[in-house]
Amino acid sequence: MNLKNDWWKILLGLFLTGVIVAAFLYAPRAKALGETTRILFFHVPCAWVATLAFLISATYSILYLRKNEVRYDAWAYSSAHIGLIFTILATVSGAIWAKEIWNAYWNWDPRQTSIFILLLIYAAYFALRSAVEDEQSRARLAAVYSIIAFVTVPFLMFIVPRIYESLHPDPLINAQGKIKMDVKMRQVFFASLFGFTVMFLWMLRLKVQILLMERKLESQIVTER
Amino acid sequence: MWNLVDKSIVVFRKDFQLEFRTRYALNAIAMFALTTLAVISFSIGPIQLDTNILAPLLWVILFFSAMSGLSHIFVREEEQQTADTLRLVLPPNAIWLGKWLFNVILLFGLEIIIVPVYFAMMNTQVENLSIFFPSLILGSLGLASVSTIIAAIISIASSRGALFAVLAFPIALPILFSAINSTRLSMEGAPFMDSWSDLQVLLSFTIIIITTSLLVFEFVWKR
Amino acid sequence: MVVEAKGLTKHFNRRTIFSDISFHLEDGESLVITGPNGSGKSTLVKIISGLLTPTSGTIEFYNDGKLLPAEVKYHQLGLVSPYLQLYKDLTAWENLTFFARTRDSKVDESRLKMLLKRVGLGGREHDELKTYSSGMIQRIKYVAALYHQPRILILDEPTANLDEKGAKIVYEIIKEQTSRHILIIATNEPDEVKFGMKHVELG
Amino acid sequence: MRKLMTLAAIAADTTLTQMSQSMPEKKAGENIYIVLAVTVLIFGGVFFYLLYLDKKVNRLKKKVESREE
Repeated sequence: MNLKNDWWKILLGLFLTGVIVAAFLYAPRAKALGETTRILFFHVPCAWVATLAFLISATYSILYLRKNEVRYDAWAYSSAHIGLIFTILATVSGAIWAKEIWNAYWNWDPRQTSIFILLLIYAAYFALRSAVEDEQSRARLAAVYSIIAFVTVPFLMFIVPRIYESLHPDPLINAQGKIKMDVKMRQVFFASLFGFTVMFLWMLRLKVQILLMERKLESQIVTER
Repeated sequence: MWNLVDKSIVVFRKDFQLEFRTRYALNAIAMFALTTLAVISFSIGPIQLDTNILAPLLWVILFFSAMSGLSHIFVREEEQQTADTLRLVLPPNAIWLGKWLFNVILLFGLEIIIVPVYFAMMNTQVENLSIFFPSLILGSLGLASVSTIIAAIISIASSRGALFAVLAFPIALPILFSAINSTRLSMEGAPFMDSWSDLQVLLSFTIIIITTSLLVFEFVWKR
Repeated sequence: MVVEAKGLTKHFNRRTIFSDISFHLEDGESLVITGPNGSGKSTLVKIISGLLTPTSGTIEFYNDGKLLPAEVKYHQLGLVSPYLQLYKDLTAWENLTFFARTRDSKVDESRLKMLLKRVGLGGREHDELKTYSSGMIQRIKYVAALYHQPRILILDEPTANLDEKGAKIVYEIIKEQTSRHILIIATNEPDEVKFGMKHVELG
Repeated sequence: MRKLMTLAAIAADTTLTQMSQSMPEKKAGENIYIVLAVTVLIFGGVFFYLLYLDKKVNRLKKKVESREE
């Protein structure tokens, strides 16, 4: 580690440690929910990052189609890759929490359904990439798929909650009334959201660097032959 | 614009001639649909199913039948190495539109056979036809649109068969959700307005998929 | 009509097929592309005819000094090549009318019949292509490529699968094309190389 | 950025609402170990992925340098 360049990594580490501590000690528990509220501080940012990654991937896909430059594909691919990891983390952590509170790991709650669809889309994206041999075609087709999926998602956001309410009239989800977040909870929540976003951007940069370096190395090897 | 429609009809006509001669796609999807239907009907026996199950079942059959045959339209060009020929003589959007039209007709053709058989075998009937027909037509249009663009994407990939369903499923979900819901309403005899929002979703989603496809198809088709 | 290629380069994954190919052709000129197998002759032909996009570089067609937009490029282009397949389940006539319709909704049947006779295939046009020999299919490809009187004719291995008689017909077509318009041939046959006024050597 | 913030707030709000509404009569959600497990899972996942990326970058950097020499 080089202190001159890496100071912000250390800062980020300290910041996130602070968030964890605050989540357990500083933030109050929501009345009805007990200790498990604290999952919110980590689970929601994961889902947020997964969505953000998906957005970034689609944006770079459009850029790739317009500019036809390899680095845009590297960004789109990396973002989807990290997005998939966060989607899995959000799904698993959500399921554990659901087991605790609903007594079932999975029950097609609208939010679970949404993240499951996101998971499906990511999985399809990588399945497509691995099935196309030529690099340019691969990048192009993946970009197109990403854009089509991106167009679909808003529809799902609109339909899923409606359909699942009407198909499964579940009083647990349907009841009216809202809880406003406590000020302290809000502070910790947004701090965590910020920390996760920075961490995501850092990972994204690393991943892109790796991809581009690998490319460069491979083309060096090919030309030497 | 007119030129585009003319040319897409040229593509459609050629594909129709080809299909008429080989009957590959029609055979594949009709046999698939009938087999599935027979299996389902056989396994439930005399039990009368609830509309909550009947509606999804119909769309599951239609979806997987579409998955078994609608990719053929692009895969055939790739397999017989005629894709380059097509690429040389026609603009991409005319090709997409022509193939889309073919898939729409193919799916409608399948439904004319399969839907009456379905209702006969399941011993049930539609209470409100003014919901049923719009949902069936709009749902098929949507399904054909999604299938056509995804078929174009997978036509140069390896392991196409499995990939087609994997890629199409998340994209087709809004269609399935809405079409299943409105079909269920039509079976329960609900008033037309109840299905209004579902039909709206089906229509707008189909339009958006067609528009997006026309915007991006050029990149799929390019080598 | 002018064909202008500048710095054409093609990579497949990291492999370079060829790089920095430029040429300039005007009406009445011909270009021959030679090179050993695998040197990218077909790839270059595909790029010229717009079937493949180059990794870098441009290929542009000008008509009376004006750039032809991509949508109408193929109106001026005729291509005969081994990888340009026809629809085997359709008859020769159905294939040819399909290609004719892609250009204009009206099919000039008398021209099609004249061309069929010219390549020596009159009378068999209503048989399905799968009953044809490869030499006969090659002749049908010439009919399809010449139907709209292309100002740029591109031939990849022009006499592949053809007997002596067929080759003679092709040479006549070549001579006719070079007398007025642009011709591009990709070949290694010494007999055909001599048709080229300009020369691109690959590999 | 403001938009994003409100968006996130809405997301959090709805999740909270759901959490509270989904409360059954019985006393659930008091298990601190579940919370700990989830925290460890998330941070563990992220941390190991970062470590993996970092290692890969360093390895590649060395490779590139050795090639250039």
